Amino acid sequence: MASSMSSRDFSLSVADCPLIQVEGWDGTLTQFEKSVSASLGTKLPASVGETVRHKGLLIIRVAPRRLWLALDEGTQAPALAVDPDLGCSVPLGEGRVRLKMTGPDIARLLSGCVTVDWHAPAAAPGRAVLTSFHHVSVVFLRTGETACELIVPRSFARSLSDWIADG
Amino acid sequence: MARYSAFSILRNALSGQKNWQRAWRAAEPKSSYDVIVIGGGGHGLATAFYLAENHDIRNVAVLEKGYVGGGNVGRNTTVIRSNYLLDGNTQFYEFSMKLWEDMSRALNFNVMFSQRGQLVTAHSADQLDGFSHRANVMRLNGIDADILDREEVRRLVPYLDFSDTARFPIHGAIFQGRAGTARHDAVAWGYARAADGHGVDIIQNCEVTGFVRNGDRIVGVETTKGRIGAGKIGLAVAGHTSVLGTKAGLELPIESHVLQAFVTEPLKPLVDHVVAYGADHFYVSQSDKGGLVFGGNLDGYNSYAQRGNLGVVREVAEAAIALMPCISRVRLLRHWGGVMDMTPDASPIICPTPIEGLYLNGGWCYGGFKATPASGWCFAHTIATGKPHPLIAAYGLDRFRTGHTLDEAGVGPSAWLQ
Amino acid sequence: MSSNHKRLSMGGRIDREQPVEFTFDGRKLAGYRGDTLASALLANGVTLVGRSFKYHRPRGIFSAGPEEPNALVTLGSAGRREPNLPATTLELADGMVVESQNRWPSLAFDVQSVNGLLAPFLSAGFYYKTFMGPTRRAWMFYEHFIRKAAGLGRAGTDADPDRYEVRHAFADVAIVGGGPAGLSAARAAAAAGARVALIEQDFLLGGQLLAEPSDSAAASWLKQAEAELEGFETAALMKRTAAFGSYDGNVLGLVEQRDPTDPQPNGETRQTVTMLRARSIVFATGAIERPMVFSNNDRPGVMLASAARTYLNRFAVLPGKKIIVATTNDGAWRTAFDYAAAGAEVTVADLRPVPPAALAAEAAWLGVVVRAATRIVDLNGGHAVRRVTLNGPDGQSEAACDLVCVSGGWSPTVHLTSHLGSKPAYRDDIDGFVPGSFPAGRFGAGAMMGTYATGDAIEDGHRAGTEAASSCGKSASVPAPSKLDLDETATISLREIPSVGRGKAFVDFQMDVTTEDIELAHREGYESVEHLKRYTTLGMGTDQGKTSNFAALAAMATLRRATIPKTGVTTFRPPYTPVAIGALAGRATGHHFKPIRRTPMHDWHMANGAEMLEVGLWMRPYFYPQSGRDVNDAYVAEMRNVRQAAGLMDISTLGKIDVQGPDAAIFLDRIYANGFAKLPVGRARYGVMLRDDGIVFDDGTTTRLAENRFFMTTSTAKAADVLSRLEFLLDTAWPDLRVAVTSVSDEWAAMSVAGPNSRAVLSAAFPALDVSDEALPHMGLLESEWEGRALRILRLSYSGERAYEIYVGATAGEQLWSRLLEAGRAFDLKPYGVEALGALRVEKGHVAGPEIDGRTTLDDLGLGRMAGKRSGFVGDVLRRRPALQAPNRQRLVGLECIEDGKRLRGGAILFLPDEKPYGHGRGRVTSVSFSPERGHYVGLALLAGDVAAEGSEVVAVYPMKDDETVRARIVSPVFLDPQGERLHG
Amino acid sequence: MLRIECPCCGPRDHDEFRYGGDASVKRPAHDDPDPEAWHRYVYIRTNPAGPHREFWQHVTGCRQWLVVERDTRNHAIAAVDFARKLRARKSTLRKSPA
Ligand SMILES: Cc1cc2nc3c(=O)[nH]c(=O)nc-3n(C[C@H](O)[C@H](O)[C@H](O)COP(=O)(O)OP(=O)(O)OC[C@H]3O[C@@H](n4cnc5c(N)ncnc54)[C@H](O)[C@@H]3O)c2cc1C
Ligand SMILES: NC(=O)c1ccc[n+]([C@@H]2O[C@H](COP(=O)([O-])OP(=O)(O)OC[C@H]3O[C@@H](n4cnc5c(N)ncnc54)[C@H](O)[C@@H]3O)[C@@H](O)[C@H]2O)c1
Ligand SMILES: Cc1cc2nc3c(=O)[nH]c(=O)nc-3n(C[C@H](O)[C@H](O)[C@H](O)COP(=O)(O)O)c2cc1C
Ligand SMILES: [Zn+2]
Repeated sequence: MASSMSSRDFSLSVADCPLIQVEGWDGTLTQFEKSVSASLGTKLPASVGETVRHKGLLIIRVAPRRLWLALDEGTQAPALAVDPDLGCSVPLGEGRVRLKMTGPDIARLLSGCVTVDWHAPAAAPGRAVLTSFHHVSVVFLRTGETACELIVPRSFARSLSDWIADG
Repeated sequence: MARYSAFSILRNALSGQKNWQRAWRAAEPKSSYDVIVIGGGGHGLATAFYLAENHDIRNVAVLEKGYVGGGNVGRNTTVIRSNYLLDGNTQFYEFSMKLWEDMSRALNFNVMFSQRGQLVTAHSADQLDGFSHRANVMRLNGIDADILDREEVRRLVPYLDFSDTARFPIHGAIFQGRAGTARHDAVAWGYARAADGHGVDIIQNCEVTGFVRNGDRIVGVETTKGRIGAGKIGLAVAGHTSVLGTKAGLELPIESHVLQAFVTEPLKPLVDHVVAYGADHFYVSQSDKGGLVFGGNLDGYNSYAQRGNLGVVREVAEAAIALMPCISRVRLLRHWGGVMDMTPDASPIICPTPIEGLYLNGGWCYGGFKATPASGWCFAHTIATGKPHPLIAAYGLDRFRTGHTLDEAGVGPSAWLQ
Repeated sequence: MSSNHKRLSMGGRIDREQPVEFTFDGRKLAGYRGDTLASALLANGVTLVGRSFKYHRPRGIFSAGPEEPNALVTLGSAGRREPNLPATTLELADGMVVESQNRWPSLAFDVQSVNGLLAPFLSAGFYYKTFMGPTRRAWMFYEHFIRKAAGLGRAGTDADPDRYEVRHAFADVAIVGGGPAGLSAARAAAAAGARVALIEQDFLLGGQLLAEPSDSAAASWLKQAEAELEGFETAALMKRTAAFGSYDGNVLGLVEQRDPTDPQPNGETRQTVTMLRARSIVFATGAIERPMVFSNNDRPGVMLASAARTYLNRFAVLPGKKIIVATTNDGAWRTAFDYAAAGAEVTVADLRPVPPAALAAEAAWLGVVVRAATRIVDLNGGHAVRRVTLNGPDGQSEAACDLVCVSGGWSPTVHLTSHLGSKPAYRDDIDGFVPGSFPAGRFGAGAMMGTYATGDAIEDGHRAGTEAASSCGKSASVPAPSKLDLDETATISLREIPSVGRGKAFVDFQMDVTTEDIELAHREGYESVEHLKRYTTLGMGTDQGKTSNFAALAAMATLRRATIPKTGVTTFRPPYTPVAIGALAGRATGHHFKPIRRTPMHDWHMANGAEMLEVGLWMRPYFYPQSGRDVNDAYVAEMRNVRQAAGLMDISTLGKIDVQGPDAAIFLDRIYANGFAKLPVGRARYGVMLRDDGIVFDDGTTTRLAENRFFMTTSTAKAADVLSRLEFLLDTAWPDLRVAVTSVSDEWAAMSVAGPNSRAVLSAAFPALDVSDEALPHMGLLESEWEGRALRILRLSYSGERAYEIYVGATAGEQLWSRLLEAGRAFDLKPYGVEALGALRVEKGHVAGPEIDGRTTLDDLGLGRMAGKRSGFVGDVLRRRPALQAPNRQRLVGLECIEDGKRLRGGAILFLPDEKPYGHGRGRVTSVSFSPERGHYVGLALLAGDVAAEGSEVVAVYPMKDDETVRARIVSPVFLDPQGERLHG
Repeated sequence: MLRIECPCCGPRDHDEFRYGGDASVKRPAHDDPDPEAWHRYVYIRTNPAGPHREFWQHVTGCRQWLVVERDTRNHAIAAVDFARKLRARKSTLRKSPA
């Protein structure tokens, strides 16, 4: 899926969302995170909502023991061998879609979609906010001063992008 | 007690309304009563009335912590229907319907029981099958019921959304012509006045704060107006059942949740029936004053606060517009909440309790207004005879232990979590 | 009548450069930008604006704000028709079409005003005492007329063409009210470094300052304050925005009207509801003036003193030249002075024995006649006032007048601060109620706290703003606000005892509640304020008694010989001012009411004309028209094709859950009634989950992908509930189990290929894969890749035919779907919809939604053997409860219609052939289908175990189809291939 | 709206959460055969008018099940924590002697 709409200096584009989820078991989390960060070759976001960018890879902590590894278009999936005694991984990229939005009026537009405080530190560029959009779970990514993305379930993507487009 | 009638109104009009008496005496507690009913809501007052009327037990007091009718009876959306599916519910609610049909005259108080008919929309063939099942059971129990197709619904309520932008198109509806509404306050006042006429003491601003025991028997109550002795005690405090139940040492399968209700500005007649949306949580009727009275779903968390939150207000408004786009510009005038005694199978509990002398009437969830007369009738019988009235045989406390639950919706315990 | 003949030639806050035209009851009238409808009507000399609720008495304009009880009008027409709008809050816009309401045939001549003559009979609550006979249903007859008479405006029945928004907003400090107190609070908070939202319902900031002359010190203070605020880009000034409700978590509900005067491109949002989450809130909502109670005090031409002053100074309208100011306090004197200065002939009737000397002096200087210890007892006038009867030390006297300004004191606007349940507290010194208590993060300032004098209000606002800011950590030092002293003398008001002559004296104007009604309520024992309200409908109108409630409860207090605080107030509820339901719904209307969930193959279904069906939020193919002209034709044809050749079904809506971890098998063993620990890798198993109470919760198949990894499917409807339940058990009950559960419902496109030709279809579609029965036996799994996406083929059957469930990465779903159809063409592969799917499973005796209805157990569904001797799984203990084991419990059976030309129907009630069909019967038909196999209708039913012997007969009764009865034979629920050869053949 | 401070996501409207009811009732061990224990767990509630420990799942956020202590009379929230953490703490308590 890759379509887009553009209007009064606002643009919305819809793209696929290659994505892997890794999760560590309670109790052995530190070893798990060590091994993950070793095999990714970067540190991991410390708390939920933090993200780390690394070689076309966006690492988002979506829960205390859960990380999402989102790949930019074209980047190869990292070779991850998760030790089953420490945790597990599951690909989620087929089922997610990225809605990318930019425009000076974006904060106002978003206020009709998600309960995110555009000006709060928790939503500052580089941050992720897990929230809901018209009853649907989404991940809000603040990508710039006047830009953001929403990672949404594929089955809802059209309904939600229609909502944004009507906004 | 002077009778109310067109004539009494004429007579008083000529004497400048100066000769009306109190609807009920401002009674202060005696030292003891044969029966004390706790809770001056619809059920408590009806119970007191039928104790006197049907069982000639007149040394009775109704203790109300606030003002009579200030609880759920005075804040509910007043839908009265008898379209229940399950054996045990069906007969009880139909008996209640029959009592409603005669209530104004029985009480000599116009409760404005308006049998304007209730319909619930169906939005798929399967849903309509489910409704047909219900309607079949009703007919087979001698209760009026009809199934309407899309066109029949359109003829009855053309202002619903029959456009092709409807998210959940209307396939048909189930309709009960005898269903309707009544004036909530009048029900409380009517029973209070009629009970008072039989000598029942109605004591307001009298909160029960504890129970007086003699061995394992309860022989009285502590109240904000002092200790009052009682031969038997009937508990009919709806949303506060657990609070008093716990004080009495009962362990109950009840959670208190808040349900909101809404009313719009007064309008000329627009909605002539009770209309419920089968695809989501919204139902509406128009009060005789002209306000659209509507409701939706529980707020969804335990609450003893008689108020809800903005999230549900919005959800209900969304559902309202989905069903009736024409009320978009009609303005919400007021919204409030009531504290509901929710049971795990959404059916009530009326029965003697393990504690001698204490009888329980509660667990009415959001459906107890329609039950008011039958509940009072059967509870009075149960208190008077010590044995459950046949119509409430299914409403015992032990049903959860035995598995004889009556789950109309089939959502199971903690239904309100879904 | 010359238009605007009551308009002064100069002054006011109207823009004389911008005339505005509108119509009232068809009359063309003109005003200016900056007018409200009310000020424009007054300027045009229109005094009669509405009719009251019960007696249809003529009413005029009483206030200058949302507290207006009388001047309610209807705006617009068709889908834009909007009833019950207070003229005092309508910002005048060009082309407004305004109608008066609750009158027939016309405003000036209203037939129902005869109700006035009937008044003696229509006392409070009269309807409770009559209309009870002669027949049982008599009320239905009377109600018809009562409903017609009641109600105010008429609503339209067309859909609303306009657009609404709901927005989410955040602020450090929200300030409700843009009067002097609010303005200085906002300034203080912003200066302290807080992000501020200032919320004002009016289209101008200033509050009561707008009632001051437009060239006064107050006006320049206001100008400066506004300029200062606009200087902070961290301060949002939200005009035309009412805070309608105050909710938990410091959330305010706001509704903003768009500026009606600036021409909007179509499709612009008419109203926006904002949910504002503030860290702290300052309430600076001011105070509302009270009327006085005397005979005929409701006539057009009687007006609140502060409102009269607002019309004079803000709108440059002089509604009267000969005016009486009746007051209990100092404030109203300023109205007298300004009117005198504007050239009106003014008399002040002050209830107090000795009005303050300073005021008396100024009055003398301005030629204002002062009558101390004097009150109005009666008023003469029809559509406009003519005369009042005054009663003072020197007895009764009459005074001609064309405007009567009243002030019975002030009531602080404590609505919002009461919404969370804190009862307001009575303050003797101001004879009014102020907020009871403030939870953390909430503050009050100005008149709403009883701080009336402007100078004090400004300082109070400054204090509150500073505190509010520091309570959320913003405490930069703030310079003091510039002062403003309007030399208002303190407002000591004397409680007015209603004085009633012969005509009715109104307390609640809109609901037509009079002093007599209050006496009657008291006499009949409805003496609690809540009973008083409900019995008389006091305060239940569109204005919610903003002006009237205090006078009413004061009157009741007197009757009860109780103090005001003991008598108490009724409960304040949201909304503060009425809110359009459409605004609360925002954009979630039409197809946006709920989000639409589409499968990866959705576009194909649409392109191929499938009839679609809403299933929860999902859209699913119901049937394909190419199979038959209607659903009944189509599903049978689609069934036949599955049984004879092969069918393709989109099953992507199934819930799918990835279950992983060292303890995954143990976990599944606990949550399923049947065991999974021993399930070999590469094999699937049908599983059933129970609720804790032992009732069946959901079913589906779970496949073991690896030692530690399972792939679970759930029903479409229960997907979300099942996942939350699993997470609940892992987080709260068994945190020691190392298991991760993740929804992968969106990850996979899922389709089922069913029918004798299904294997052939697969080998054609996947030439590279070995789909032989050896490689892929029944309940087997084949994992591979297709077009670079993961591929899972499960050999499962729901239809009873040899069948395969194919799962592929969602992005390749539509592509694979087409590929299969193409490869299947040679084998008559055709798509089928949910109706056929349902029919196929009925024929095979598989239970689904209608049987798993939240009341049935494993045994009821004939699945008891699945659990066998197992224990320790969810629901195991309570499913053993006696009632759930009773022999006469309804169990699953099959039914076969044995009457030619008749059919079974879902929802039919079952009786024994010899018994009278009455009551609840022995069971019911749950699902039916025409069976091409059997050539007649078959069905599944739940039937009492003690009469469910196979071979015996029952009668299916269906009153809804004119009492249709159908004889049926009880058979095994498996109508098709009991040995399951087709699965393998 | 109730604003619930999720320990890992921060303060959110309560409609981002799924309510899970009374958290003070103790779920019997999965293999506990005692019907009375299960009856109490599934049905019996103290339903206090006052402080109430209850489960909420941050279902549109981190999906963690939380235990919230809230006053049912005024919705004032005194404490929020992960159900797992409390559970863990409890089980250690149970292990410790005495
Ligand atoms: C918003 C809402 C909508 C509803 N809609 C409908 C509907 O459409 N149809 C329907 O059938 N039902 C409806 N219901 C349910 C119905 O209102 C209730 O089930 C029913 O009123 C409960 O019985 P009651 O009238 O006796 O309760 P209440 O009127 O609540 O009576 C209980 C009384 O006990 C008093 N009390 C409590 N504790 C004490 C104490 N310690 N001492 C003394 N007195 C005490 C209370 O003050 C109260 O007055 C609705 C309820 C609500 C809240
Ligand atoms: N003369 C008297 O006796 C007397 C008595 C009371 C008040 N006053 C005057 O009142 C003023 C007090 O200043 P203040 O700022 O406290 O009150 P104010 O009346 O000047 O300002 C209150 C503002 O709040 C707004 N408001 C109220 N509820 C609102 C809501 N829910 N949403 C949005 N806006 C809302 C009103 O529109 C108004 O603009 C002084 O000017 C004083 O002279 C005089
Ligand atoms: C059927 C019904 C109709 C109502 N109509 C109105 C109305 O027209 N105007 C109004 O202000 N309130 C109306 N109310 C709401 C009451 O004013 C009040 O809010 C409700 O009974 C709850 O009481 P409380 O708000 O004092 O807690 C109505 C309530 C009910 C149950
Ligand atoms: Zn969270």
